[in-house]
Amino acid sequence: MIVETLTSPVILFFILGFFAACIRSDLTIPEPFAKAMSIYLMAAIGLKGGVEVASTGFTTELAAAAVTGLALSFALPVIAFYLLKSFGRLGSIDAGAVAAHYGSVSVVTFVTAIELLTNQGMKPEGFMVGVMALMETPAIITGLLLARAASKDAKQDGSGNLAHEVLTNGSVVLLIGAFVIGIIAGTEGFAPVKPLFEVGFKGVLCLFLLDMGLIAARRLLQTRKITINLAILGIILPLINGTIGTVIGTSIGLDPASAAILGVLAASASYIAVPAAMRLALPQADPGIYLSMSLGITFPFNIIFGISLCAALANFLAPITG
Amino acid sequence: MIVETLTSPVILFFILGFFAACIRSDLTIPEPFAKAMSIYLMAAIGLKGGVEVASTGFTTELAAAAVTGLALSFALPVIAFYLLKSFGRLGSIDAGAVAAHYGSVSVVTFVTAIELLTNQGMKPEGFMVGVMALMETPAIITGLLLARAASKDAKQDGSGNLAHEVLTNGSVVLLIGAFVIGIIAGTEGFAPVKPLFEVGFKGVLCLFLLDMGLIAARRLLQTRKITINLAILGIILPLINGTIGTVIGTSIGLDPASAAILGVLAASASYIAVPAAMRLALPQADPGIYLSMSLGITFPFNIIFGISLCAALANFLAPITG
Amino acid sequence: MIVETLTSPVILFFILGFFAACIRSDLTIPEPFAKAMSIYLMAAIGLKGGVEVASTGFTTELAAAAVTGLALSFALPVIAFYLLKSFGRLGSIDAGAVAAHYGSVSVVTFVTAIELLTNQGMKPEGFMVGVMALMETPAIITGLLLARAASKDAKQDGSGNLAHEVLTNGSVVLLIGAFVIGIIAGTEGFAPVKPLFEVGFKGVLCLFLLDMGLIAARRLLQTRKITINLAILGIILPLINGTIGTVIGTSIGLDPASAAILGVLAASASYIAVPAAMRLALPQADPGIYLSMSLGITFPFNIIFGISLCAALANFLAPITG
Amino acid sequence: MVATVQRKRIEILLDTPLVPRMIEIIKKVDISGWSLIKIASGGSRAERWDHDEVTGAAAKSIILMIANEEKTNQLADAIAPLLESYGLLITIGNVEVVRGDRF
Amino acid sequence: MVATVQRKRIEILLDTPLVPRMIEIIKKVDISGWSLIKIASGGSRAERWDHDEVTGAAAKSIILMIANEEKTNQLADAIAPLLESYGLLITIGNVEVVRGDRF
Amino acid sequence: MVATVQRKRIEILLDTPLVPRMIEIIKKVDISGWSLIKIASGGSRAERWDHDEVTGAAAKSIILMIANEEKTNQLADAIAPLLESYGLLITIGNVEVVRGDRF
Ligand SMILES: Nc1ncnc2c1ncn2[C@@H]1O[C@H](COP(=O)(O)O)[C@@H](O)[C@H]1O
Ligand SMILES: Nc1ncnc2c1ncn2[C@@H]1O[C@H](COP(=O)(O)O)[C@@H](O)[C@H]1O
Ligand SMILES: Nc1ncnc2c1ncn2[C@@H]1O[C@H](COP(=O)(O)O)[C@@H](O)[C@H]1O
Ligand code: NA
Ligand code: NA
Ligand code: NA
Repeated sequence: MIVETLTSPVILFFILGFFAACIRSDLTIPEPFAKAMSIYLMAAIGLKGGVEVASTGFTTELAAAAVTGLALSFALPVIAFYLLKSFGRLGSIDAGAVAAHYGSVSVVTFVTAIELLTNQGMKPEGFMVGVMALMETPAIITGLLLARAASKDAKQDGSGNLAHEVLTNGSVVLLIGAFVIGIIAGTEGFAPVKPLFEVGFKGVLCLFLLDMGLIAARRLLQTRKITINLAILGIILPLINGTIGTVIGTSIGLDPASAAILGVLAASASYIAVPAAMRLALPQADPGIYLSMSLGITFPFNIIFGISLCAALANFLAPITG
Repeated sequence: MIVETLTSPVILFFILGFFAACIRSDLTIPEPFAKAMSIYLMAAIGLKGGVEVASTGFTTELAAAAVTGLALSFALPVIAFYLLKSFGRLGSIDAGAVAAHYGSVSVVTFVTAIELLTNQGMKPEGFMVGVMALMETPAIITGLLLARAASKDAKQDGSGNLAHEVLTNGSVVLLIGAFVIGIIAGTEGFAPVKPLFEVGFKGVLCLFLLDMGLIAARRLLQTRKITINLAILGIILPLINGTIGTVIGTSIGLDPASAAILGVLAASASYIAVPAAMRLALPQADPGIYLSMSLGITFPFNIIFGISLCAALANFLAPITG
Repeated sequence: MIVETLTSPVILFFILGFFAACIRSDLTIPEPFAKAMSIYLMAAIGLKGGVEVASTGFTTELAAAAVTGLALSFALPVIAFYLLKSFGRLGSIDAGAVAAHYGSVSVVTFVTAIELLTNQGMKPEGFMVGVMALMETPAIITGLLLARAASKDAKQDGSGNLAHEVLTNGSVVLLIGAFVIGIIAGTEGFAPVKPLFEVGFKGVLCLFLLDMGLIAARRLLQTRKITINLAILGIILPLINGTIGTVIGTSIGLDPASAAILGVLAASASYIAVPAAMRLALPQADPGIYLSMSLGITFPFNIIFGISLCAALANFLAPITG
Repeated sequence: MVATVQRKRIEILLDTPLVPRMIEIIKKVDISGWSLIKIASGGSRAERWDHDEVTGAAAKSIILMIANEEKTNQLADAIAPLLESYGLLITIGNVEVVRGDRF
Repeated sequence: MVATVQRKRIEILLDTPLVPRMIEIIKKVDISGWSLIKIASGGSRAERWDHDEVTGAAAKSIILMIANEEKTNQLADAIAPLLESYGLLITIGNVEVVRGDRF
Repeated sequence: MVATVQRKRIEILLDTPLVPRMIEIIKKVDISGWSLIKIASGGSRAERWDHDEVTGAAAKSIILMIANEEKTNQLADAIAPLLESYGLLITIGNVEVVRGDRF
């Protein structure tokens, strides 16, 4: 599957962006255009997920996946935190901030995974969009608690504000909002607006991943804050989390595609909702570290290898449990 | 029809935006993206209107609607002006500025109305786009004359400039330009470029209304300049103007859909061309008042209730006159 | 063909933009939106060209066209340089800078030419995209050498940097990258992302040319640096270069459509890659001159007349050589 | 060391729709040039606004100019009548300018 | 000639996500207004960043304020505890302000 | 009251394509950091330009730096040879800086 991955235009555009940044090309995607694409992609997957749920109805699988997703987002930062402190040699504040990123999820990794899996005949359930939205924020709480338990410098100021800021984060609101609109509108109501969200989707994903390639490589090239050990953790953490996610997903009875997606969600690290929250809640934590690990290492690793590995694991586990 | 309105994705996205701003989410649509969508929508409706006129030809109905539209735009600010001064307790300058907004039109309200009506089998004439373009500017002249007649502070400086600035306003030029291009190109010439303007239209309208919801609610929340009486006028003025527009539209022989659209145009208040003109021509007028009334109150009211009311009235009147 | 050209929506939008700027309308296309459209257009033509080459394979014609394109880009600035110095009365530095623009190519002129020719049943080869990418940069070298040979002020500082900056120029990397992705993905791999790049193409081109019309006319109106002689050269140079390109294209055995496109490439003047390079390599050269000639005169001339003339010439030559 | 001269750095904060009018005035005073910076958002005691609006009417910009003292005074006098109605905010600071003979 | 008064021009360079917190502090000090300018990119000895990122967490802005000396001092005191952890950069300059009674 | 120190506020207005070259020079002088602000449009007596162009060649930016006097002088000397050909506009003002030991 990795070969198929590497010849998909979606991935090739990511590689093009990464390559362009490495040869220090001045290619840039204007920031408002990138934001626009990200809004489009979130609206599209939210709507599509909601429309699917409207036609399949609420199932026990949906409930199980939702609860599992929440639990994973709360729990995964704990493992990450201890590895980041011990093997990564980070202080408690930085470790807590990075851990929160790894408990949360990356929307683009999710979308790319849906694309790659669907192309190979593995179609995940529509409700996984909702699971993703649920997984975005709990990790922030765990990350903060870990940092605060271990360090007196991580002051409590503004916790009330933070809860509000996290729950009303633009991407969370847009994803859940579009998901609910999809449920209300249903297949029929969705039909008139469908063309834009169907026709453009994969092409926009290409251009968006072109930008992500540029951003990921520039992060890596411009930072001086990533040690070898942190770089290794940027690969080990998605492997651990991806395995946990896929195994638990399979064990709660999800089909292989959805189990793989749960693995991808666990493996992915946030680069939108969590960094902004950490800048507010743990201003002493160094953004150079968490952005470089999340965007510069884990994101490319997941796009090129992680997704395929979760899919392979899910397919391997399916006959065992099924 | 209001129930159908409220389950259309277009309207649901508006509500989502409004809701997101109310819970003080940080969701924002990048400004250049919003401008791009507005340019796209205006080019699309201009082109489609022109292509339709190219195939139906110039009719007496078209001429009647154009003349009526112009007359309405000139006349409606007068009613508004006196209500704003008496019931709204505004000074002459502010009243003149607000009145100009209510005589002019809102492009997005127009587009949304076309969408909602067409979905319910009421298809307005293509030439109504041209009528809308004609209605954008006359109200500015009336509003200014009213303010100047009543106040010595509303100086005459730069009237020559103003005429130029109003007639060459970007949205007026784009709308009329695309309309003319549609007429020249005709159905056949339009065919190759049609896909973009057809496929994307309703989806773009969704995302644009998401932004309008955010803007409308933020206006309302951030201003302290709207009194209860002004808020009431923000609802009464579209009711009065919408009724006048629909009744006159029916009486000049327009089909119910087009009559309803004329009503919607009369009911709607400008938030692009007129505010910019007022900032120049009546700099003493407070933008906080006219933007909050037009964007914060009248726009949402029209989107959710006004359009349906005009349609209901046009359908009620049709058998009487027809 | 010029009549057909003038009633195509693509060209009509260009004229609308030009007209809007002439009446000093405040219509503007937000810059990030224009950049986004330019990225979209380059990705689309790169991909399509690559996919075509993937299905036709590498041919001798392709090799001949590539070599010819490179040679033209190296050679054409020489003619331009002497005309600019003698007839145009420019100093060596300005003449070298302008000459580089005329040796290089304009992506939008190329795309518009493909559109107009294809509409008239003349379909150029897919590999012409690659030829265009190759022609972007050699002219920069010639232009610099000419300026430096003739003037001691044109210092050598940063030549090493310059080679890097020119070869990694964003538009060059994107065009060649998308072209290579098209070759790797092939027709089948391209299929899923095709909708966005097909459906939107001509409509986006309309909106982009609207912006180009605005920019071209504003350049002309705002500059005071263009003499009558320079304006004449802005029309004579594309005539000379276009004739050379079309004749050579025909003589190396290209089909009439591809020969016409080679002519258009020769006739067109760069306004992205070269201006940026000149600002760095010849900072003393006046950007007011080269941008006004390239964007304000040659670009509109080519869009409205040059493309048609190259096509007519190629069709006239075809039976002679064929 | 490079020679510098003292000049005035003038900032005018104003509504974007008013910029063309202000440029006309600046040209009349014959100031050598101007540069425009967009304000992304802002607020006063009463209100808060964001640039992110479809209507440009609420957008604000800063016009930045370097000029000598004489021109600065002329400009301030030329703008004075508009101050109240246009709601302008004008600040004038001292700066050292390299290559200052141009201003 | 128009009358001017002396005021302080305060610039606070900070991470965009922290802007709302800073505005709250500014409002407490009761400064009359503020304007926000986006920074497109920047760098220090260690790192370089661009605004062009999907994640807004790395974006930076300048909050620009005009205030009298008293308010300026109050603001500086109110911000002092955040200086280190927020990584703020604050500069205060003197400017002449036309219509300065508002500040 | 918080302690402040006096530093220089340097603004270099230049063509955006030249920014990377200028950053290299700034790094050589070892100034602690820089921030870039985009200019939306501008004009001189001869011409007027807008940032809204597909070609970035006409775009302009301001590089903003805070530095101590010594570094400022070094920078001015390092840039001097480019002044004419690059068409730079450099202004240097005095500001009080909180947390000024970094510069
Ligand atoms: N006195 C000035 N104050 C502020 N900006 C200026 C000034 N003079 C020139 N500029 C800016 O520098 C650009 C180029 O000016 P010039 O080099 O004179 O053609 C102008 O378009 C303005 O953006
Ligand atoms: N003291 C100030 N410092 C900086 N900007 C200000 C100040 N006061 C007002 N502004 C800006 O000017 C705009 C309008 O202010 P006002 O005219 O007081 O409503 C505000 O939204 C701010 O962007
Ligand atoms: N001396 C300086 N002058 C202007 N901006 C600076 C300076 N130092 C730092 N910055 C800005 O502040 C950001 C963060 O700097 P630092 O906190 O040193 O990592 C940089 O990326 C610059 O945008
Ligand atoms: Na995760
Ligand atoms: Na109206
Ligand atoms: Na050429």
